Amino acid sequence: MFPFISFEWMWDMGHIVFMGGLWYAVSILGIGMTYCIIKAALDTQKGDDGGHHH
Amino acid sequence: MDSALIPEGVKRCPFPQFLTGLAVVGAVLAWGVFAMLLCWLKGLNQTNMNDSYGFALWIWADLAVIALGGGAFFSGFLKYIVGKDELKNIINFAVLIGFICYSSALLILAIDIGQPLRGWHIFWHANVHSMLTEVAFCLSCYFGVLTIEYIPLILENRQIDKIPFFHNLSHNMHEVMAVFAATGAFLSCFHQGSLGGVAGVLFGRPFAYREGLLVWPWTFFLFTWSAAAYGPCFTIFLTKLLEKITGKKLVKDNVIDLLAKISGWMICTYIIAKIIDTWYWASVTVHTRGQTLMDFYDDNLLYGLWILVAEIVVGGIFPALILLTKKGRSSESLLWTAVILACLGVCINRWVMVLQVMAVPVLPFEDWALYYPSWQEVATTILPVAYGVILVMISYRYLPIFPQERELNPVES
Amino acid sequence: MTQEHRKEKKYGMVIDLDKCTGCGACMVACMAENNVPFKKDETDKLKSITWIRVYKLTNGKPYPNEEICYLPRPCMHCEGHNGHSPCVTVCPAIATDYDRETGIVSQIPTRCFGCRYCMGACPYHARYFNWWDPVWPEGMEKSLSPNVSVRMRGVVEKCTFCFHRYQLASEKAALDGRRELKEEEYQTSCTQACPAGAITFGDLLNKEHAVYHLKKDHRAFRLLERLGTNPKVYYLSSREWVRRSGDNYHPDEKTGEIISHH
Amino acid sequence: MSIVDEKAKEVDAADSPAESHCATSVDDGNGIAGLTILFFIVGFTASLFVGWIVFPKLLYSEKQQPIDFNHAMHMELVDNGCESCHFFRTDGTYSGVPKLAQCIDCHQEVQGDSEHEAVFVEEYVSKGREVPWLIYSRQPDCVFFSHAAHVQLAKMDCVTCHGHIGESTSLKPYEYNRITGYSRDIWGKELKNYLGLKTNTYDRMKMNDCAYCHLEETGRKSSVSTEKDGCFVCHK
Amino acid sequence: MKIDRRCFLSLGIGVAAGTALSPLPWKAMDDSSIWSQNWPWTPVPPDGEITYTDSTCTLCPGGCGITIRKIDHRVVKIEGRKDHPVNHGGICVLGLSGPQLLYGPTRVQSPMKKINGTFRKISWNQALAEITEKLTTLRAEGRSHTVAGIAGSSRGTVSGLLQRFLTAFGSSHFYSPSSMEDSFSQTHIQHQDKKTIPGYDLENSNYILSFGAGIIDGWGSPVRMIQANSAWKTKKIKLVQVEPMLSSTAAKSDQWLPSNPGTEAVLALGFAYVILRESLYDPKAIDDHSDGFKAWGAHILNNYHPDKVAEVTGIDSQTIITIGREFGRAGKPVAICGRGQGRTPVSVAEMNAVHALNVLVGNINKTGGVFTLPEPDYISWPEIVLDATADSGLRARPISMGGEWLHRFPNAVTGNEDGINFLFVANANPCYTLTDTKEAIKAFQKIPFKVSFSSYMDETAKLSDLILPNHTYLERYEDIPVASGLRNHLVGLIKPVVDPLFQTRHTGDVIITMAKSLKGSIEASFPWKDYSECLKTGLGRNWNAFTDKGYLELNYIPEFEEVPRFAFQVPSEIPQIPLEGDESKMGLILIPGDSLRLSSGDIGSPPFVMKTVPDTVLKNNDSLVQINPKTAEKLGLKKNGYAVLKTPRGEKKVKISLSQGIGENVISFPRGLGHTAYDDYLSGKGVNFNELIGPVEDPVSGLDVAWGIRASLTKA
Repeated sequence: MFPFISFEWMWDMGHIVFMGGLWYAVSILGIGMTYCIIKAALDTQKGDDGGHHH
Repeated sequence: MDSALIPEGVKRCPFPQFLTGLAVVGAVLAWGVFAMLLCWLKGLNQTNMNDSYGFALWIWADLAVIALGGGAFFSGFLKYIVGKDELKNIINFAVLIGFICYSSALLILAIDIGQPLRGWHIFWHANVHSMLTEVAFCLSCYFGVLTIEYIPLILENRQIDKIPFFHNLSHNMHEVMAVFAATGAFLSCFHQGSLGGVAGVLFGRPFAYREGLLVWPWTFFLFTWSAAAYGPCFTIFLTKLLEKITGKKLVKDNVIDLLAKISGWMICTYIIAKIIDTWYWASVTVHTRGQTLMDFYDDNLLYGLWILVAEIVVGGIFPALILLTKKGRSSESLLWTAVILACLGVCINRWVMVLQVMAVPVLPFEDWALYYPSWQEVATTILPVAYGVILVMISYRYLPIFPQERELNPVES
Repeated sequence: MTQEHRKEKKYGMVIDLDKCTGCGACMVACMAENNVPFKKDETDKLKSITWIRVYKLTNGKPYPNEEICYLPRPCMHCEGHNGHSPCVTVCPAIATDYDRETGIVSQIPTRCFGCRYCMGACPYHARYFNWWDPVWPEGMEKSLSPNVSVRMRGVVEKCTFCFHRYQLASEKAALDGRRELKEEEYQTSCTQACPAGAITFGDLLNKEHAVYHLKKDHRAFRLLERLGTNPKVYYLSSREWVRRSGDNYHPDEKTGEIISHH
Repeated sequence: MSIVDEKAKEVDAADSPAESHCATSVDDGNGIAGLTILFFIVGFTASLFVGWIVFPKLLYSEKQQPIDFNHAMHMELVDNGCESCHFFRTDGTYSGVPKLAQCIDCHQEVQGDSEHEAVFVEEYVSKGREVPWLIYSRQPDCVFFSHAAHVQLAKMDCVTCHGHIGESTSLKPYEYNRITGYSRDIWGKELKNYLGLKTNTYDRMKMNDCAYCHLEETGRKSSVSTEKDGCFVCHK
Repeated sequence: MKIDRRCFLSLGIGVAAGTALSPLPWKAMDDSSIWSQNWPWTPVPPDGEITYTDSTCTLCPGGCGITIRKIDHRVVKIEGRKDHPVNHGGICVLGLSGPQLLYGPTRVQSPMKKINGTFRKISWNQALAEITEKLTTLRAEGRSHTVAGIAGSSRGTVSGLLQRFLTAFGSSHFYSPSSMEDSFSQTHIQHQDKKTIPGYDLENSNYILSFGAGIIDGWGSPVRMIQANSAWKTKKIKLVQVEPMLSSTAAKSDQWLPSNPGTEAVLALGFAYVILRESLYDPKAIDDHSDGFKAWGAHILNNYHPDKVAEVTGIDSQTIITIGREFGRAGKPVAICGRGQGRTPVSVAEMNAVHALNVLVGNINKTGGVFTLPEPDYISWPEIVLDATADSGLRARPISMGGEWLHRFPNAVTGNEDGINFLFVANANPCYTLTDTKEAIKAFQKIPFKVSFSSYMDETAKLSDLILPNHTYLERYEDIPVASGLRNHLVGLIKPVVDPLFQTRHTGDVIITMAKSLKGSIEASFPWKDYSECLKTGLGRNWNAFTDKGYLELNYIPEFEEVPRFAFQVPSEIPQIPLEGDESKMGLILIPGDSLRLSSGDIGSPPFVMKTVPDTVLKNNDSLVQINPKTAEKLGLKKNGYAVLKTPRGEKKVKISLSQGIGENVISFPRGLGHTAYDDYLSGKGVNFNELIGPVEDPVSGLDVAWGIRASLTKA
């Protein structure tokens, strides 16, 4: 699962493509959520209620 | 009693009535939980699975709910990527259904494995060549996406929304939702596909085995396609059902019509592909291995040729034809028929791709293996249904799932 | 430092069905060797762990023209294409693996988490699931061998070609400073027990081993060869209907005919 | 219905201060934020403390060896080093921890004036009971480890895996994991072992330690799934 | 500042983040997984030194050499002994399961006495004192002849000691089971008035004609027979199997002759007709070693024309002619008989008919033929000392010294005035193996005091009043004489592989102790300190060779010497043993189908053996009866449906298994099921065949030669 750490890891196409795609997706989700949370915290700090979206 | 939590401008049933409903479904849930605990504590001897049926009811249920939950990713894809903005009126519900389906699937998988405490081996010791690994990774990631998509809905609850942080968080998440949806669609394509791949790569099982493209057998693409095609039907079906139960119109006809039409086209194209696949499989793939189509259909009650007809004609061609015509979509009864048939069709497909694979003998001197589930298996399969009903009940009551509800059902004050 | 490698081997079996009497000794020899558990009722054969199972084949003709052939079926240790046997590729956690050095498909019960995908992948039904906790009547656990790990409930197990015997033989050889084993030093429990001498075991690549020659016998066939599983267990039968029972054929096809496919 | 509505109103009323609080929170935002951050830090450090310090303490339990064995002293008395007592059997298997029968030759009578020696002779030798030694390096049952392959063929030293136990004058307490039942020496004792780091080859005896050494030393890539040594090299 | 829910949320997030960054969740996850690999209720077999010990298997009469693998002091595996003349490394399912008997739950762990219907542990001293008291009283009352003994075999030192004890005590009641060998002894072979046992040199034969002998189903010494079968396959030697059903032997034979059940003797005479007609016999051998050939030959030629034989046997005349010719021309052919495992004798008429074929081709005492061997005789003991009581006891019920057929035992209890007052049972389980089991058990229960020497809680032990458990065969010394159709007799040595696990005692020792406590002439008849001394001195100069090799080969007859004379007997009108039962009421014929995958003898099948039983034989707790689909259809029976199987001796509920390997109106299921004792792995599973059949005595020999019984099947 993890390069360098997992015993099963190999630097072959299977791992690079599959795990690469996967880590890519996970990082988008992670970064996206982190962004949202931090921005929400900052917005709250600023007292901005972000407007009503519905 | 709980009116402070109920979205503004909509009417909900009295709280005691709600509680009674919860209790009834909760009892079913408790039955399922009891069966689940039995399976965990005593082991899988509680099931009727056996060495010929390593995959059985549960895996079917998994595949079926994920196919049915495909409405979430596909409508997300349509709304955020293709830009069908009308779908925003049904996407919340689609996300909720998806969330229920995927969490159920994960729960069933956790019961289904013989050593739940070692479940994490699939991640940590992953074999990237295994379709199941792909399923596990994409499934859990996509479940994460669904959670991310579901969170803003929760945050929109009247009380939670009052907290500025959550209000802002919800707002920000909506802003970047397209990115999440795109990631979700990407992941979905792969896990839906890999679920198809689970059967398709089994070259020791001619009934399941399919040739394909690169590492992916044709079933990979067929599964993704069919989930995208049939998933929306399930969304429509549940929306319609919920409208029946609540006695309210929740989504405007044009939204349903659009989704139904897209679904119709998808099913139509899918079923053509499926027919080609079946024909190619029967006349080439299987033929070179010394078998013919009829070797895989027996005169036993369960796996006669009828099941192929039911899957392709009744559960495929019929609903496709209905959904493709304006008349079919606008007739309440025809639409009902179409979505129900479609849901059955995809469920039969998943059943066939799991259980019939196990049932068909491969060694010429072996016999058909038949199986029926134990009550523990049935209970644990109903468990997620009960859980889903509860989650829908709560979400519908307290969250603004249907943006058009207020407009369609003005409350006299 | 890279040590000298062992010669590549493909351990395999040749089972002479003309000699096999269906006595079941291979099954029990295997169970006794490999700590296979048993239950009070073992009549549900779909829930009964027998790493090697003796099948009874019939020619399907009515009395008195019926013929019977017994066919012991261990794990085929399929090589598939390049070691990608049906089960190895599907295991999500690498609990089962193909070893190029020995040609043996390993199964590690402690890694396995019991998804049973491999069982679905195996067309030979050579894989068994521990539906129950393995329980021995009080005192009988004394008869268990320490050379084979007892499998816990909830995992898959299968024939290992008595790999622990390879390990033990290698240890003895190591003491003599040898890396390679002689044919007789590594034999499976079923091979050793078979009163009919129907089972021959050895390295299919080694000209000095009996299996190397036996597999070329005109009576030889393998099970479901047409699926591309590339099994390492060969069968010998002088009866055409038996050889034809080893695979699926269209009526116009000759027994043993394989249409190449990828 | 009306009752419910009334109740609903009550709840609304009760909730209204919170609403007003929300409205005011903007004013003293800094204070609230500070407190929030403080709580976060408290939770964060507390759980780090629990996870890194308290948990390992709870996880491991200590046992004393039945007899305090002096390796160093015995080493002086024997001619053949470790193999004098930890020897290979003729079939290539390894005898491991000596059985009573091996000790009896010298220890029929009490040797020296050590208290442990007296207990040994009294409790074990004269009663014919085997000593229930606690083995620091005991591996799980699924592991097949060939001492012959490592010592005879690969010419490895005992120290590589077992450390300098041969030079010890007394046995350290046996720490074992309450969940797994295995010795702590398998997993490593140092804090850095948690991160998979080690100074000496014998600091840890987990599967990865075996596997990486095998990869380095043998270079074999016979496993189709991992391109490393096959599973059955070390598993049974 | 106010602590509100935000703070707690924040705290929660902090805890979650901190925990995730600590080893706690990960280590707990890893450890819980290791825990699951190491569940305390899953046994971990302790490691130790591997050693091997040779011994002999006693679980059937086959006498295979075994090699026992031990880890320290534990038996972990039994394998075939590679350098053993009987089995050359091969072994069967039962032999392999030995450790399960040693360590199994069926062991009787100490002497047990039945008090008010339940067994209580008692001490050896108590048990022996009680026996001494009872026996002393019986003797004093002049009823010494009402003490009886049953042994699993009439050979060997333990059986010999029991027989000796009874004789010295003053009783002739010694019973042991009969088999195909006894049929052979009863044939009309004159051989210095000695009992003659057949030895088949099958490895060197070049044509095998088997009249129902389950060559690979457990006949003779099972592993040796399977090996012989393999050798025939390699050498392309033809095996012809005459049998009414497609047994494994029939299935593996080169030609199966599906004869009508019970017509084997007629068919044999049909072959004799061909040999006579075409002059394929060996005139010199017949001249030299037989009498009555002319009359017999004329009778055969007049009465056994193939067409006529075909009518009776169901084998067409052309086949009879072909096989008869092949047999006559083969050179080193051999004809054998003894249905199934050969544990049930065949009639003298049948044995004569089959043996006549061998005599005709002159293969007696010739390579590849039949050897006529004497009873194994290797033990030399001093004469028995008989006092007056013993003398009168023996006179009260005179009987031949060879003992009596076991099937007559129930009658001995019920059908005679004095009855039996005291019974010893050693290495036998008559309450399971006797046919018409229910009646046999009734007779058994009539005996006031029964002592069982069984190591296991078998049916007989369970019904006894006192159990004096013997060591198992892995814990004791004993000699195991093996005949079982071997070319030469062989005596296997069993020796202790592990120290006795429980408070058991060697039956030989117990008998010697009993004799000593009875004093007088009985004590004098047992001049040994203990059993090992008895065994050692009994074997005399053979002892060293015996212990060195682990077996003793008894080479009696050099080839071509001493061919005994055979008296050709003109067979009676139809040399067939009639079936019990009324054909008009019971239209089916039930025959046993012996299989190596079930132990049908004294020892119940251990769990491993039960695991090999196919689901067409046993499903859950039901026995399945093999029936031809046509017969089933006629009777309205469906596959896996329940039916009531009725014979004149009993009635059982069974399931239906359709089989194309069995002829119409014949049904079959194997012996070895339906145990009521032993453990949960065996008890209560299936139907005991013996309960459905009863003894039918051969008018000539008095042996029980029942080969089947009429039966009916009705849908349940």
